[in-house]
This record gives sequence, structure tokens and C-alpha cells, in this order.
Amino acid sequence: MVATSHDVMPDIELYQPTDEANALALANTLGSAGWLLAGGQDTYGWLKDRNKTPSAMIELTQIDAWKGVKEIADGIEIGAVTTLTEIANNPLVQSRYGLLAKAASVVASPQIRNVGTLGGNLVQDARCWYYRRGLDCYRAGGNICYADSPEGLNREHALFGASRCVAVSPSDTAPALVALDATMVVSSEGGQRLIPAQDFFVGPARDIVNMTVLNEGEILTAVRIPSTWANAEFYFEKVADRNVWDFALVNVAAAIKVSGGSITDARIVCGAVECIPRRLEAVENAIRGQQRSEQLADQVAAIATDGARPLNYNHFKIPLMENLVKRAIRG
Amino acid sequence: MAYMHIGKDFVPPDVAGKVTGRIKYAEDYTREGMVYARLLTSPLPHARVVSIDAAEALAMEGVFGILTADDVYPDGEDNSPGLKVLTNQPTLVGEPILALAAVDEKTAETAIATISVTFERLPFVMDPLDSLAEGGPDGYDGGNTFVFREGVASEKWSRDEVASFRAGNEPTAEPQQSWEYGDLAAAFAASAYTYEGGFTTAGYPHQSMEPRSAFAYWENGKCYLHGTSQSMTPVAAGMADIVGVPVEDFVFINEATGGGFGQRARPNSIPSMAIPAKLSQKINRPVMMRVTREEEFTIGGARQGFQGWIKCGFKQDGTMAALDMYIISDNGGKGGGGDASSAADCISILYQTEAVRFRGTSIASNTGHRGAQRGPGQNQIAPIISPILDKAAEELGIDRLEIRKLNAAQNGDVGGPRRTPLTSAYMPEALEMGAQQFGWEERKGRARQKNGSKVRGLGIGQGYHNAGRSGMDGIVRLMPDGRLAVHSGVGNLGTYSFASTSRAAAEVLQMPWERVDVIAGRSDRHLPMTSPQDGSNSIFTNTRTNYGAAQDLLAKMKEIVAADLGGEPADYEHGNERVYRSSDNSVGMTFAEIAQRGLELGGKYTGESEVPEDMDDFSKLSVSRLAGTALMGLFKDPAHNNNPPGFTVTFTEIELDTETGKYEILDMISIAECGTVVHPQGLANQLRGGAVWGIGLSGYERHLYDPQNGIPASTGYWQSKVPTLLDTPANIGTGWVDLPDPENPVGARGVGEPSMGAVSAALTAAISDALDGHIFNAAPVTADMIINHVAGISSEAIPLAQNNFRG
Amino acid sequence: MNPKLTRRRFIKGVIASGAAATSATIWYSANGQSRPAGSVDRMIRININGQMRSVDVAPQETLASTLRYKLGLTGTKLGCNRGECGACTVLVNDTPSYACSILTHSVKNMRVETVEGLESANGDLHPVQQAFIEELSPQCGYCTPGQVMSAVGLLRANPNPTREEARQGLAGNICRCGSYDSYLNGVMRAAEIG
Amino acid sequence: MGEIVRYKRDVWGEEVILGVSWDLLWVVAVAVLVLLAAHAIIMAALANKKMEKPSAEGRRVLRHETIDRLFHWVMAASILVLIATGIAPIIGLRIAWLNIHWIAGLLLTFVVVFHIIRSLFWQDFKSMILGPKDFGEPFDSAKKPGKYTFEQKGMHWAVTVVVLAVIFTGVLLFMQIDTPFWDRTNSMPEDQLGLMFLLHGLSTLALIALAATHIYFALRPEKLFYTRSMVSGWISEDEMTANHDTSLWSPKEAD
Repeated sequence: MVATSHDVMPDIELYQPTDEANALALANTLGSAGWLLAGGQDTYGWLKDRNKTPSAMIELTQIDAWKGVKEIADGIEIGAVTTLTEIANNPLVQSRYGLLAKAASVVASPQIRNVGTLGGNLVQDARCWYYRRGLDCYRAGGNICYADSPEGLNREHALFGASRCVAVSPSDTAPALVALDATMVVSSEGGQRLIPAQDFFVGPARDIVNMTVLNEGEILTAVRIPSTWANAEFYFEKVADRNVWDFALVNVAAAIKVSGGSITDARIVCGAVECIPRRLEAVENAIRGQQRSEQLADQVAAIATDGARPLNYNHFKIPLMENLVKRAIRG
Repeated sequence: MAYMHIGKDFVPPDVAGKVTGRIKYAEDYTREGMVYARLLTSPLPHARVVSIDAAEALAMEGVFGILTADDVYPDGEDNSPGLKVLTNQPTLVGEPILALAAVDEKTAETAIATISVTFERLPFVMDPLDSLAEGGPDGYDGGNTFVFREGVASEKWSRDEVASFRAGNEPTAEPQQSWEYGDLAAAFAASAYTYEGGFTTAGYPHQSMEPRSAFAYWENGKCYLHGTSQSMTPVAAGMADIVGVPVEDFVFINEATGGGFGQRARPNSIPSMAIPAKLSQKINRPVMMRVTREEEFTIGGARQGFQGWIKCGFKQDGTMAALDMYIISDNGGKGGGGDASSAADCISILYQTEAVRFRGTSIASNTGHRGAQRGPGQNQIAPIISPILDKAAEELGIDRLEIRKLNAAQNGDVGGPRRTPLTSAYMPEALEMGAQQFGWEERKGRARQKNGSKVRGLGIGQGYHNAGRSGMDGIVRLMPDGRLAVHSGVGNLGTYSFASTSRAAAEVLQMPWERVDVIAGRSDRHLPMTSPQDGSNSIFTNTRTNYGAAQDLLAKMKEIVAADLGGEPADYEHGNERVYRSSDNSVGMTFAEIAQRGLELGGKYTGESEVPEDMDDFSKLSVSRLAGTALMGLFKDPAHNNNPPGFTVTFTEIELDTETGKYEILDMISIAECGTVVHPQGLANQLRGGAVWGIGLSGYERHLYDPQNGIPASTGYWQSKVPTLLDTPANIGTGWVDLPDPENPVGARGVGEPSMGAVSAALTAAISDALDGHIFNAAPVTADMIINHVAGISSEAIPLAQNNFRG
Repeated sequence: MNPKLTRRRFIKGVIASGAAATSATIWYSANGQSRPAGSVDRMIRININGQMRSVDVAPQETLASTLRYKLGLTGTKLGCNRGECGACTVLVNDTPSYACSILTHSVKNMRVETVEGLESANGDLHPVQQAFIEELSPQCGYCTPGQVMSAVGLLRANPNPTREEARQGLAGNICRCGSYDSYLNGVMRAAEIG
Repeated sequence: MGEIVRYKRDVWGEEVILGVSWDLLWVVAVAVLVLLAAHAIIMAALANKKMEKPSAEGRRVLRHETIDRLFHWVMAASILVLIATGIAPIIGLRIAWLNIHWIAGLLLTFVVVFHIIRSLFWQDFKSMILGPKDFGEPFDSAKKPGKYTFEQKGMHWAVTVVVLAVIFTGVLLFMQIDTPFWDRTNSMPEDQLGLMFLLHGLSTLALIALAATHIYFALRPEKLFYTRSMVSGWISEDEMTANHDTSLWSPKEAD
């Protein structure tokens, strides 16, 4: 029984495939022993700490086919290893899907956005510090949750959908993509599957050790955003302790269609309140067809937190979440 | 008075190396045959090492050896709670148990994983109040507190007393330490408004940018240690002792230090530097010990947290008549401090309180290493007292600036338990200057103005720290080429004081700066002993020593000239690097000529005789090694009497968003009252840096340990919430009163620490202003606390629990 | 390797399906597989500060380790080694990146610039360095090389930034001394010096 | 591989039990299949030694009252659901299994408690007691049992022990999750918690084996009439006299 503070990368193989087939083949062969490496901003800490011990890294950023923003028949397609900086500054994204540009621009820090990718931001692992410390909690395959214990520090944990594990979705871009009704393009040697953003993420009740439905050998290669929500009225806000390098206490992403002052359609999603981005369909239904106004926002905000089950120290997320939803509806 | 150097900006000798990356920190050195050390640390918050089995590790290829506490302390560890080099009695998770040296760090880490240590688990505690309660667990072996000169002791209150204290009531139990002046009862009786309540302040980590890495090797019986420290000579002397080598055989090399903030001022707060030295001695190889960010968090130290009760009485005219304060300060698992008493001292000086009673007890918790951090005590209390002052002003119908002015310290005022006179004080002037530059009169109408969910809040804060010491040594040399060498024992921690204080000597001799060499950075450069670079004392302390040494040098120079050219020394004056007869400028000698003459004369002129008796042994060693190399000026600074205060004032305006609990700092200006300004750019940096620290203190910096299992959470920059650029205002205005202090030859006092307290005080005041005067009685005031307050959710935190970020 | 540790990893491997055994060889033999072909070659040539340097780089090596421990470029500091402080910021194809959180092999075909590469051939300091001296931007100096590189990167992309743009540009570098304002003043001055 | 117990590190890095190694699931599955297959083959081989099957016609006697039959099937259903939901995450099925699992567990607990009480006070408890003389039964073809055969008693008591173990550990683990009735305390020491998971796992494996065996015999042609009796309650007088000693068991007429 000893502890040591690890700080250097352990021995591990590195593969740098330059074409899709090769990458998918490697992912398939290596299975759970192969670590998919994109920007690496959620990789090196795990490896340096020796809390995750794959035997090889498969670098995906050398594959040009998985980079960049391009127009498709219905909307746009963004390669999964496109950097967050590129997305935040891309004219196409800025002009039609400002929601995503905004979300990408508030992730972590400039240097992290310069190498961090959209795919990486979407599939990043839970940030619960107990889990990150390498403790054998539920999410690490153990049989206990240290955060939701009588004295556990759970200020930053879940309000909804907790099942043994109370970790939350840490991503800023995920709520934006769910709000934009995006589709995840998932490839493997077996072929390709298209998964609605909303179904891409999975909570602990269904899978307590993974945050997404990706199976071994599968790679998220692109994200498609339909034209349905292009140029809708968008609202994104992230509230965190620090204005750089922090994860949201709560964030909100909303796409709202308004005509003649009344809301014709809307998608509102909150992050950091559940293990998956939480779509607020009840709120959407409540505002559809209503005049967009301060009063409307005040009326429906409470619906957003129906069924919230706060832990010992995260009650504040309830008013915060309601306030952010209000702001999204007020616009 | 017109100075040649004092009050002027200059280019410190080290700054070029900093912008080019050439200047070397301990971790940047390398040496033939260098091996790497890694630490095995305690996984338990409190335990005793029963046995260590490292056989497998030692047998591994590329492993050179290990160092344990038994190697360091053959006669066993003392039972003081001070941080040890290595320990068999860990009182916090992450405390170093042994070090292993290997060919590279990867090998070292892998080898350490094979070592098995058997621990005896001991009870541990995270919240000092839990330990204080009857039957509660103790953080130390055999007690929960440490009594100076007596050792570990046990302080226990009845559970009811603890519960009542948590509820915000005055503690009734006997304190460990107390002091008092004035008639408290009468003062409260005379008070028109009295505030009373419990409060907490955060203890949070220093997180200096440079981890306390160290590198050491031995050569010809001498130990060379590349380390990191705020101070040079005091640490060099102390480390030699810890390493166990005579000071003359010990070379401490520390050209630059990546931040100190209090925790690297003295050897006993950075004993880990001895590990590579000891290990290198044992395995006879140069050893580099790179300390990780996580290790820097656990052994790098944190400020003491407070759990306190405060009662303040104000007379009808706004005078602060009475202060009664009771503080439980968190001693952590190792280290500790006297922060609590300093907090009361700070209020008594800042607000010239008529009657003060302080009571305090420090209790262990198995949470990290605690010690001095920028304004230890003064800065914890600043953000607590400020909103209370505003509440009093509101209740008594006095302007918030006025109530501060009328309580402010002025010349002739005294303060603290011993009613020590201040060397000088111009706080009302500082407040006035700040008010002018900030535009208090015009702005105060904006207070509490609402705009949608946003509310304006204005705040005024004041900071204080005792800022000057004396009794240290000075060594200057006039070289044969006429250049002036100022030997500085001051550490290079980023304040540039090691250079700016040297300018006092250049000032005396009226030497152009290009002709002056500051000798520092290595203990074998023959440096004078000085006081550690803590307590904002360097400017005051070392301008005195350098000024005095230069005066001694100048006297000797005039003697030499008078002897050669006739007349009395008094007949001569100096300028343009010459000493010449006052009556006839043409009769004189250049500094170079005088220096050469001094060398010929030797004796007292070159440090070979008449060395001041009462100089520190370390300084004497330096002088003896320099003897005969140049014309030397030596000085032993006599002790001064009074308290040289460092004061700052901050005005700020914020816009607080009641829906998110976040606020934007719209404007901030800090004014220093620190005597004559020696180095304007350096002072501005201290004011700006203090501001960022103040923002962290009142905002969100934290020191998280799992209350259930005692494992550290906020080990990195992200989790400790160190303020980023975008958390600070776009501009931080700076200014200074710039009136000379009589007890310093150039009129200067220090200021590094108070700048932080003033800003955090201004911010908590502004937050409370924006929330209609609500007082949180806590620092930090986090977004979730504000949201809960606005939403009317009663705090979920365990009452009086410190900075645990629980909603 | 610690047997306990190995077993623990094994356990995690089975349950969390997150991890395999602790070293490539163990894993492959345990699974009776041969390692796939195409793993990277250690010997690479990489463009550092305008020079092609040949260096032996382990597959897992971070750029910071290569720079500091293989090439002796110790101007690049390790403050946290976790991408949480910015002290190790270098330019990769003119883009500021954390050298502690990027693999050397990932940038072997790119231009890497460190603080050591900024001075001109005749030894003149870069305008940013000059301005940082004039404004006395550094305090302890440990974060300075990172601040310098972020500033240089910013000014290359935007030679005349507003103060707000400069704030955004330097936002990814922690300065524990709190010298942010002084660094910003330095950047604005550097933009003037040009 | 091949371990019985899985370990993990507790919060301080000390090794503690995590639970049973689910590799055993396959071991048990294979073992049970092999044994039952072997039994089936042997029975088939012995089948030629003809003994005429008692007729299901004629007078009917009551073997299981409705309430007991109901109990049996509810218990059977809940156990099958518990096994299915418990295994799902182990074999990597992404379903929200936990709620179904504890609800079924709760149901099982209730019916078992009900059965214990009823059997103690309202049923003929003696008929299920497994005495020393019962052990001679298999070896003496002349000897006939009372209401329950030696095998039936054996199975009953084995299931009793295993189900009680599953319930006991299950209830303790139930305390470790949030439910509509309470928020978890989550304060059981990690080594105890691991032990509970281990026992829960081991007893589950045993239960799977027993359930499989039970179902197998219930479906064997020569025993099918017992299964029928568990559905409709009666067996024929022939079946009774052929398999039971009426001096030890005299059931009342089935209506």
C-alpha cells in the first residue's frame, strides 16, 4: 500500500495512421488496449497518472478525411478531429450555427482549443475528481461512489439521472450539438452507424463505465448538423467558477425559432446537470406557440428542474439552471 | 529630496534572463551522471510506518538506491508538527515517506510501485472543530495542537461548546493564546452599533509556478544544492544545518525562484530540498528531484483557514470602539502559524480600535502543510471586516469612505498588543488619494443600481502588514576598476528587491547603475546574512543595510583620500565617481584610484580587520573570504524600535449578476502607503499581483480534501481555482502616497502583502453592497453561495466548515 | 511492476473494459496476439527554432520532455505537466500549444518554436521580449517564457490587437504572481514596437 | 484468469475484495449443462428397464393449494427476472437494469417472508423436514417418501439457504443505492461492502445452478406430473400411490 505522484508518460506504443481504413483496422485489432488519441487533452493526464493503462495510442489527427468543415446536402459536416479553435472561427459555423461556434470558443483555454478536437470534447471522460484520482469507484469498475456519500464533495455533480454514479457531462459542445439536432457519424471496420446526438451519450443506469454508446473498435469520425436549425435564434451560456480553464457548473444551449414574436419551435439543452446533456423537452413544449417574453421565461423556468434530485451540496444548480433557461428563453 | 536612483525605474539584472528563458531554476540544471529521484508518499491521512520492504525495487535494473526517514533522522524524528525531510509519521496524504533514485523518472515510478510499506492507521480529522469536540479524533500523534516549547498537547471542548460555536455564538472555552488592551466592556457599552457573528476563511495552497524541485551533488566534500527559495542567505545557512554539513562546505545555488508567497522563506518550510542532497551523498551521484504539481500542492503549503467569532462595537461617530475576536486556526497536518493573532493585530492597527481582545487556538487537521502565505492573518481577516465596517456605516448613517478615514492610522498612532508605535502612517492620505482617483464621490450614487439581473456594487478595502525589520548585515565592495559590488543576501522571488535594495548603496555613492554589480544568487558569492524575504520586510531591512555599508565604504574612502591628499575626511565630498576636496574640486581621487589605494593599505579597508563584532557568523565567513580583494564597506544594522507599517487601499466597482452568482470587476484601483517609493515598476507589480491574489481569496480559491477519507482533491491549478487573466479586471489602477518614513535611510517601507488584503476586502464589500448589505461572513464568497442567497436557499454547508465548496 | 497493481489493472480491464495489462508486451502475450505493424520509429528529424534536429524520441514522449531533456531547451518550463498552467507554451506552426500535453511525434512534421528561438541572429531581442523588459512584465519569471510565446503567437496572427484581444490571446497562461496587467502592457507595447 | 474473487484498491490504495469473478458464471453454466446432459443420457439408457407410468386418470388428490402454487410461480418469476437483470450488465447489455432488479428483489423478499410464516403456522411443516432416515430413501426402492421425496426436500432446503443468502446480501446492497424510499447512506466500509458483493455473487451463481437443475427435473417426463400439480394443484391417486407412502401422506381429495 503506497502512493506516488506519477508525472511521466509510461511506455506505450503509438500508431499514426494516415488513412481511415488503417485507423479502423487498428482500432478493431487493438480493441480495449488501443487508446484513441485526438488532441490528447483528455489523454495524457490519464496515462501519466497511470490510471488508464492502454498498451497503444492510435492517433487520429493525421487523417485529413476526418478534419475540417464542409457543406453537405442538408447542412454541414464537421470532421471529428477538427480543432475547437477552427470550429469557433469557421465562417460557415459562425454564420449558420453560431451556437456551436460560441460553445467551442469557451472550452478550457486558447492553447487547449488549438489542439483539442470536437470529437475529443464530445467523448471526454467524466471530470468527477474522485474518479480522476484513479479511485476504484463505480465508473472505474468498482462498487462504490465516493462523491455521493454523507460527506462527499458533490457540489459539481448531478441533479438528474444519477444511478450509483453521480458524475455529469463535462462538455460545452455536446449541449450545443444536441440542441442543433446533430447526428454523430460512427465508423468501424464493420461499417458506419448514424446516431442522433441525443442518443450518443449514455448515463450510468445503462452503462456506468462509459459516457457514450461507442463500442470497442468504433470511432466517432464526423458530426453532421442539419439545416433544420441553421440561423435559428441561439443562446449559449456557460457558468463556471473561473472564466478560463474550467468546466461548467451549469451550461445551457438553446436553438429557438421565432416568427412574429412567437416561438414556433425550440430545442433547449443543459450540460453539467446529468451524466448526459439534458434535453428540456417539457420546457420546449411549454413555450412552443407562445410569445417570446420575460413573463413566459419566468412562467416555464421551474419546469426545467422538475424531477431534480440534488445531492448534499449542489442545490444551487437548481436556481442556476432555471435562471439560465430563463435567459435562453428571454434571448 | 531628489534621488539619483531611489524612486526611479531600472532594468533589474535578472529580467533579461527571464524573458529569454536563459535564467536557470533548479530544475534546469544538469550534470554528468545525474540520476532522478521520485517520492513515495503516504496514502493515508494519518499513520505510522511499521515497515518498508524495498528489496524488489532495489534489485531492479536502473535503480540506484533509496532514502528513508531513518537515513535522515538516525536518532528519530522530533515530535514537532514541522514538515520533515522524510517521515515515518505522516499526518497528511502525500507526505514524503521515502525517495528512490533511478536512471530516469519512469523507472523510478515503476520501481516505487514495487515497494511495500506497512502502515499502522491512526485516527484522522479534516475539520479542526471535529477534533476540538470531546472525543473527536486528533490530527497529531497524541494530540491536536502544538504548544511552543512544550510539544504536542490536546485541546478539547464539550460537544455543546463546539455546537454553539458552529452556530455563531461566542466560544466560552479557555483559549490557547490571548491578548487584550483597553477596557472592552466599557467600549462595547459606549458603542451605538455592535456587530456579532461567526465567520470562516479559506486556507488555500500557494501553488507557486515552480514546483519545489531541487538538484544536488557533492564535490570535494562540499555539497552543492540547486534549490528554490524566497530567501538566499537565511535559507542557505538553515539548509546546511538540515543537510547536516558545515555552512562553509555548503553551497546553495538559487539564481531565480518561481514564486514563494511565504512558503519558501525559511528552510523548515522547504525541507524537501535536502532529499536530493542526502540521496546524492548516499549513492554518490548527482540527484535531480523533480517535484510534481500534486506534490507541490500537498507539501508546498497552504494558508491557515479560520473558523472564528467576531464582535465589533462602533460609537455613534463611527469610531471603532471595540473588537472581540476568537479564532480557531487550522494547523493542517504539518506546519502551522500565528495567523489568528496577526488578524486581530491587523484590525487594531488599520482601524485604531480603542479596546481589543484576541483569543485563539490552533488545531491540527490532516489537510496538507500549512504555513505563512502572503499576509498570513492580516489578509484572511481583511475580507471579513470590510463588509462589517460598511454595515456599521449604514447603521450609523456615515459615508463608507468617511468611517474608514476617521478610524485610519496616522502618524503617532500605535497598534497591536504591545501598543507599538508606528514608524509613520498616512492612511487618511491614501484613502483620500484613492477616492480622488477612483471618483468615489461621483460613483457612490451608482451603488446597488439594478440593470436587469445585474447590480452594481462598490467597495473600499484596506490592507496592512508589518513591513520592515532591522539588525541585519551589509557588505559592499569598491573594486579596483572603480565598480561597486553590492553583495545581496536577498532572495530572488520576483519582487526585484534583491536589486532595488542594492540601489540604496549606489545612491549613497552617487554611482551610475551601469557601474554597479549586484552580487547574489549563490551562497558562495560571499553574501551577508539578512532576514528571510517574508513579511514584506526586504525593502526596509535591506535598504538600511546597503545604505549603512555604503556609508561605511564612503567614510573609508574619505579617510584614504584625506590621508593621501591632506586634510580631514570631512573636508571631502563625492560625485561623478570621485572624492574631492569641497573647497577645490580639482583635488581628489577617482573611485578606482581610491579602491586601489585601499587594497595597498589593507587592514580594515579590505575587511582584514575591524570587522563589526556583532555581524552574523555567516556574514563574517563571507567577509573573511572576501578579505583583501577590494575596498570594503561593512555594516551591522542596529535594531530599530517601532513598527514600519505597509498599507494599501483599494477602491472597486463590480457588476454582480444575481442570476449566475458571477460578477465582473468594472474598475479597480489600489493605492500604496509604503513610505518613499524605491522602485515604481516593482511596486506597481506588487499592487497588481496582490490584486490577483485578493480576487482569488474573496472569489474562489480553494483547498479541497475529501472530508470522509482525507484525500486531496484540489491538487492542480484547475481544482485549486488559481485566478486566470480573464478573472481579473482589464486594468488595475495603481498609485502611491510616497511620503518618507523616518526610520529608513531612504524613507522606504514594504508593501507586498497588504495589496492582497485591500483588494479582497474591497471585493467582499462590493459583493455585500450589491446584495443590499448581506454579509456572508466568509472568504471566498463563491458563485454558488451568491446564487443560494438570492434564491433563498439556506447554505447546505456544515456550519462554520471552511472553504469546502459545499454550495 | 507491482503484482497487486497488475492485478488491479487487470480487474479494471475486465470490469471497466477500460484498461488492459500494464505493458504492451504483457497485453499482447496475454491475448496471444502479435502487435500490429506500423508503430512509430523512434529516430525523427524535427524543425526546432528553424533548425532540423535529429533526435531519438520514445513513442509516448511529450514535446516538453524532448525539448528540455533531449535538446537542452530548458526555457520551456514545466509548471504542472497537465496543461493547466501554460508555462510550457511553445509555437507549433505559429500556434501556441502546451508542450507538456502534445506528443513530439505528433508535431514531427511541423515547425516548433521555443523562447530560445526568438532572438535575431545578431542577438537582438524579439519586440515582445524587449517590451516585457521595458514594462517589467515578469515577476518570478517562471511563467514568462510561456507568456512570451503566447504573445508572439498572438501578434503573428494579429499584429495590432486591442487590449481585449490581447487578454483573450494570453488567457491560457497562468501567472501566479498576478502580473497579468504588466504582461498585457508588454504586449500592447510590443505591438507598437512592431 | 480463473480467479474466484476480484480485488480492488480502497480509497487509500489498500487491496480489498471487490466481488466475485464473473468468469465463474461461464464455469457454472458449463458445469450444470454437462451434469444435466449426463443425467439425461443415463436416464435414457436406463429407460428400457420398463416400469409403467402411473395413470393421471381417476381420483385426484390435492398436492399444492392455490396460494402455495401462486407463491411458487411468483418466486420463480422474480428469481428469473433477478438473474436476467443481474447478468445483463455483466455480459455488456446496455439496459437500465438496476431498478427492475431491486423491485424484483423486493417482491422475492416479500413472498419468501410470506412463505416462511405460512409454512411455520399453516402448512404441514414436518412434511418438508429432512431427517436422517430420508437419506436411505434413494437406495431402497421399497421405501417410499411422504409428501415430498428426498430429492424434493434436498432441492427445497438448498434453494432455501441460497435464496436467504441472496436476499440477505441483496438487502444490504439495496441500502447502497438511492430508492424512492431512502437516499443511500453509502457509508459501509469498503471491505465489508466487497464481502457483501462477493457473497451476493456466489449465492447468485449457486441459485443459477439450482434453478437450472430444478427446471430440468420439472420437465423430465417421469416428474412432469409434479409440475402439473404445481400448475393445477392435483395429482392422481395412481401417481400418489406409485410415488408416495400414503401412511406418511394422506392428502385430501382435490375438488
